[in-house]
Amino acid sequence: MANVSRLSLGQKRELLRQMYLIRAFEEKAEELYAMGKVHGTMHLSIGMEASAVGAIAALRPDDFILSTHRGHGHCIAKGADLNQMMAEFMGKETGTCRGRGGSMHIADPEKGNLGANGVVAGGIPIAVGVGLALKMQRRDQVVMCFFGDGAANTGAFHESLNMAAIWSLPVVFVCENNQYAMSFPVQKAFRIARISDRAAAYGMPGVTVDGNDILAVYAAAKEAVDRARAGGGPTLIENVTYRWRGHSKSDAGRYRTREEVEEWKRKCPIQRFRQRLIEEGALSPEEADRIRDEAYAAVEAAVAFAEASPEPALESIEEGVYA
Amino acid sequence: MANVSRLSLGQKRELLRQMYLIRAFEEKAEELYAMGKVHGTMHLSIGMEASAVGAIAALRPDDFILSTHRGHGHCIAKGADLNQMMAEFMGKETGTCRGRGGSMHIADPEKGNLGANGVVAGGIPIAVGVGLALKMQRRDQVVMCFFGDGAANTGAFHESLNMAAIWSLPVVFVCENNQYAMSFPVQKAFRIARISDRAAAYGMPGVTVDGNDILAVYAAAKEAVDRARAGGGPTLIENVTYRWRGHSKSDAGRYRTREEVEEWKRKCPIQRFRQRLIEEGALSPEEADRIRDEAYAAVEAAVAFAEASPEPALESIEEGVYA
Amino acid sequence: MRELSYAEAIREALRQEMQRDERVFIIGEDVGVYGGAFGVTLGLVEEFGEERVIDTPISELGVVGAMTGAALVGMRPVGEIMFMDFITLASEQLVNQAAKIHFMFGGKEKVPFVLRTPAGSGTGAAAQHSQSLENWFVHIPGLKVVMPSTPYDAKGLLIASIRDDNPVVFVEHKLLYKVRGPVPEEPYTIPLGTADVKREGRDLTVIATSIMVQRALQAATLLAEEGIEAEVIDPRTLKPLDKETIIRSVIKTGRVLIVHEACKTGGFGGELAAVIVESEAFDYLDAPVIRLAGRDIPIPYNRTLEYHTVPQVEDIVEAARRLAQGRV
Amino acid sequence: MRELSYAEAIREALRQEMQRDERVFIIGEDVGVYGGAFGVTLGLVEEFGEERVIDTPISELGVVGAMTGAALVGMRPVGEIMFMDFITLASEQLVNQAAKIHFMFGGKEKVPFVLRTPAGSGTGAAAQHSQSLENWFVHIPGLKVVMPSTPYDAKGLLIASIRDDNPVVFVEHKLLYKVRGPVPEEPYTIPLGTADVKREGRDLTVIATSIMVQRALQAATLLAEEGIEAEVIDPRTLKPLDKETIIRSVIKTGRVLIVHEACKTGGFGGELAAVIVESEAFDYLDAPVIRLAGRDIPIPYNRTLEYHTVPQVEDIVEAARRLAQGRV
Ligand SMILES: Cc1ncc(C[n+]2csc(CCOP(=O)(O)OP(=O)(O)O)c2C)c(N)n1
Ligand SMILES: Cc1ncc(C[n+]2csc(CCOP(=O)(O)OP(=O)(O)O)c2C)c(N)n1
Ligand SMILES: [Mg+2]
Ligand SMILES: [Mg+2]
Repeated sequence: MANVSRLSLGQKRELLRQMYLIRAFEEKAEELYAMGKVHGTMHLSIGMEASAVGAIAALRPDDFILSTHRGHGHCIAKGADLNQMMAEFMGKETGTCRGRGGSMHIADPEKGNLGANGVVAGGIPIAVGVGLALKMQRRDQVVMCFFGDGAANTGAFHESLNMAAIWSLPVVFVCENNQYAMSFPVQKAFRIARISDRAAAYGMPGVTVDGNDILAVYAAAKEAVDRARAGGGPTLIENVTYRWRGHSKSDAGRYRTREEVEEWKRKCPIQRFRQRLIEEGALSPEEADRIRDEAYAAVEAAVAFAEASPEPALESIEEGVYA
Repeated sequence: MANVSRLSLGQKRELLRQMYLIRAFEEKAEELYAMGKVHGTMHLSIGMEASAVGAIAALRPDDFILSTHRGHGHCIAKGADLNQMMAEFMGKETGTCRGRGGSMHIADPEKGNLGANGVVAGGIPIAVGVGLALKMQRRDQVVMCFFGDGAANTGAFHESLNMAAIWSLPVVFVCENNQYAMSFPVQKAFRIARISDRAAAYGMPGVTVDGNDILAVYAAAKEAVDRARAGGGPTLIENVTYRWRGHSKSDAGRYRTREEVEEWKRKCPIQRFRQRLIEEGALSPEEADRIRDEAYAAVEAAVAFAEASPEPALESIEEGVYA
Repeated sequence: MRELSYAEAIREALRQEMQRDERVFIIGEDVGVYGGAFGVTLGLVEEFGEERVIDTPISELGVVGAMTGAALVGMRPVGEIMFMDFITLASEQLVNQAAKIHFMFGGKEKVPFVLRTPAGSGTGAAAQHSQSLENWFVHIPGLKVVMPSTPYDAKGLLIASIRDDNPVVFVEHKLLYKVRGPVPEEPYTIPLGTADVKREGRDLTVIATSIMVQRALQAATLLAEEGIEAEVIDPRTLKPLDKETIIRSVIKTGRVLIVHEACKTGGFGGELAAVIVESEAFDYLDAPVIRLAGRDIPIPYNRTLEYHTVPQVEDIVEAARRLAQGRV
Repeated sequence: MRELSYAEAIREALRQEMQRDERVFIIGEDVGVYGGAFGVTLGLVEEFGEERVIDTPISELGVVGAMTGAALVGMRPVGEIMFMDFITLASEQLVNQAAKIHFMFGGKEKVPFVLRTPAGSGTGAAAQHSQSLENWFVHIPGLKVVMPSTPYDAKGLLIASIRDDNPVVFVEHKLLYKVRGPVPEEPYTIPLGTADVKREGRDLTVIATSIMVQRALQAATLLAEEGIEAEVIDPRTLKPLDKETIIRSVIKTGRVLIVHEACKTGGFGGELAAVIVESEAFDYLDAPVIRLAGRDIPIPYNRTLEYHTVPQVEDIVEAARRLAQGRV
């Protein structure tokens, strides 16, 4: 935990700020959806904020990430402009992807976010390619690839981790084990207790972390990122966490109990970190509240920006298919 | 090795006979190819006979196998009619598949051989389905699935082993590690020393065996088959062996040394077993020679059968696309 | 007659076939207690148990392989791929294995299964959840491809598909799931390879698939008000294709409008156009054969762009009107 | 001019582009010291090293993903899928990711790569190593599809494909690899989207792709002896398609024979037929548009059956003769 202690007070506040921002963004997203202001589907990471923020905090701004369908958190933690992101969510021309991508495909290449992905595990093989290119180009950047527990049972996971391992690529694989792939619980999907144990099948280090403890997440990520940057190859990290909301907007929640959800809500990663900072004397409750309130305000401003933004012009519909 | 000692003398002779049959079949195949009597490509398992014969010896006749592009050995060991098999190899109407399949797709469903496969790892997901059905039907058969070291890096391997594990299916996965996937050596393809270590990623037992020691192969297979039949779920077996010939007929062998090949030839699984039986006093050299000669004669007879067989009628070309 | 939604009709077909034939089982991601992404299999796990309604890991290739293997030893699986876009992950097993085994094995084995999958846009799910890839599978010998447009057809075609001895790709449309229509209670089959004339007309033939049949019928009503009588033909199964019904109609009307949601280029509309112009109907054509299909772009997220990416009722009306010019 | 084989022409294009642009690299199974299943990349690893000619595990999906990722950060990969049949394993990454990223990202990123793959039958490799699936990719917006028929075209089209900023599926034919023809030594490009009139004629238009161009030219020579002058058009790139050249020819001849190796049903021939009959060429057609294509069966192993599964020179002659009846 040597790394963790090196985090400055400012950095810690920034982590808290980002978690609040994600929470605020997604609560708003849910509201907008309920109001019929966005269509399609969306996947909320409420309750999982420490995983995104802690892991990405270990990256440099010029590092890359590959994200998932549950990617709002990654996008924000990687530094997205909230206005553009909200505009994308609402399908506007001013969005990060000109309204073509939407929640499931938000990408923010300027910030090194090479995209959420509508396909489970779709980003994993791409991350390997990014890592391969970085190595070929002798750049010292790394790429961090997020995916869920469900993704760890796809062929894409297997082929990719093996390739990254044999070529010793600067890739950090972050499995966000939130206990379910849609309705399918990890207890049924795996015959092993820890997904990170699969790292051994590829000859790479693997570690399982309490994904609701942002400093633990950060520490594991930092170690993996440092190793990757130093040429030590890939790592598989498993952040154990939980999603509070349904899988998507069409989830009736028949596969789990309310008690289970409530139990995990008591492990809220934001509350936990906030409490810790306050107990450490690093932050007063009032300061924490201000950080939170600013986050919610920023999201409101983003909604205002997005709502004021134009729709894509119909004439532009066939643009951008070919480069 | 309790199992092994239970093999009767007759059974041991049968193992030797099958190995000779495979060797004879494939030497003939090579010759026919060189003479231009067959077209297409083919993949010879010369040097790997103990893996096919030893593993399949652990099965009952009503058990199933899924084989590979390098599948002549599996097919013979599972009890193929040599005439029909040779006829298939030569593309004749009397072939096991009416000349439609050829070397890479020989199947022999009557004998429980659900097919060689032109696609690397193509049979693995199918084996899971067979196992699933056997379990649903409450039958006590098992399915054994062969594949190469190269196949162990495909997504199909990963998805299949996991599914077999979580459902505890009666499947025995047999990885024939012959050191290369075409030109790609296992040292480059894997960052782990033993492919069987991957079993741990699925929570199933894994074991690595000297694949040129037929009794060791048999023992490991028997244990796995017994476990599968008893409801204990799948096993991953790795038979370490070597292919003497090129990958296929178009292999110039640029990726390995002649010395390496020669070294493995000295480890011939047939010679080794023959020697052992002779030393044990189970067989005289003359008896062994007779077994061998009968094998070569059976192959000659099969060629005669195949050559005398008709080609498929051109009018039948569109038959059999739909059931 | 009693009305059911398209999703209910499919569910009823599944239930009745599972009751009738214990070899039939369901397999796919979240098909159990979740009921599938669109709720089609809701309630079936409660009725038939986890052994016959099998939730799988996210392993599309593995699922289709498992179906193939199970079919080889006597079962009749009905699988679900949650979105047609993800069939791409399973296409090796579908195309190289399941479709070819019967032929490659010299007719000795068969692979009876149905792979259900929802296709199409209109739900705001954007580029990776909205594709219509049916023509990929029409192109593969050994596969059959079914695309129902009504609850009635959905039930009858699904039962026929389950009883068929070949691998069948059964393409549903997300926007049709809630569409209601009359559906008999007892099990019935619609033979694969029989098109349906959904509306008779003399001025032009509209050949439409899946949801475009519904839109074409609405368009036909509007066109009739202008005095244009469109005949609307639903092939129902793209493979095998009922060429006779199509050709007969074209000979009658002399004008053809083909409508599908899939991207125009390389789509099934080309096959239909070719079948017509290489047939005797060629001599009866009074006008170019027109394809109205999805634009050649990925489905955009933005609602307006998404709407205008695929044919809508007004597009069909306009295209039909132009085509019928000079005729009426 | 110097002659090269088709395989050599491809190799030369690869070598010259790798010399010119260090972002270009090769990736695939056994592309290094083995030289690929057909020896196309032989010698390149010796020249450019293992960092730029990368052997991979048997992980087709992984390979195309790796190409996509590398392209996103500035590289220009040229990948090889050993047989087109195995693109099925990689199609998720190709179709859902590489093809759509430029559009889904609002134009912010691009994915320049070339995926080379040998297609076609004739080598006795049977059902799982002989498919021609090009129309799958023609159907996917965001992809380009190139199919050279001569050494000259192969080199120029491959260089153009490598320099193109989009994912390109570059389909080679196994039986063409040894075919020789004139190829300039210096690098040159053939713009994607330009068809080539390989032979001029007045009596009918034969539109053929890949190896069928060679067969069509041989057929045309035979037909000329009977006084039938066939115009042979090679689209060279199926997407983008040079419709003008095709339509111009059809307007001239009034008769069209489409020839491809892929299975007829659902194949690219349907697209061609539709493009023609929905164009102004419709009015000039004197006869039905005829498709001569692969039978709708998996490629059989038996040599004679295999031969008769796809169009041969004599089939083209016969079809052309029948089509030209009444004309000459
Ligand atoms: C290849 C593929 N299969 C199925 C789906 C449908 N789907 C979307 S998310 C999801 C569950 C993913 O589970 P996990 O990887 O654990 O991520 P989580 O949703 O829990 O964050 C499924 C099945 C998909 N998008 N892609
Ligand atoms: C999916 C797929 N990719 C590539 C090939 C081409 N190919 C045929 S065999 C082979 C190597 C297989 O290696 P391994 O699994 O170790 O089996 P072995 O040939 O050594 O018996 C390759 C790459 C194929 N048939 N299928
Ligand atoms: Mg999950
Ligand atoms: Mg091998």
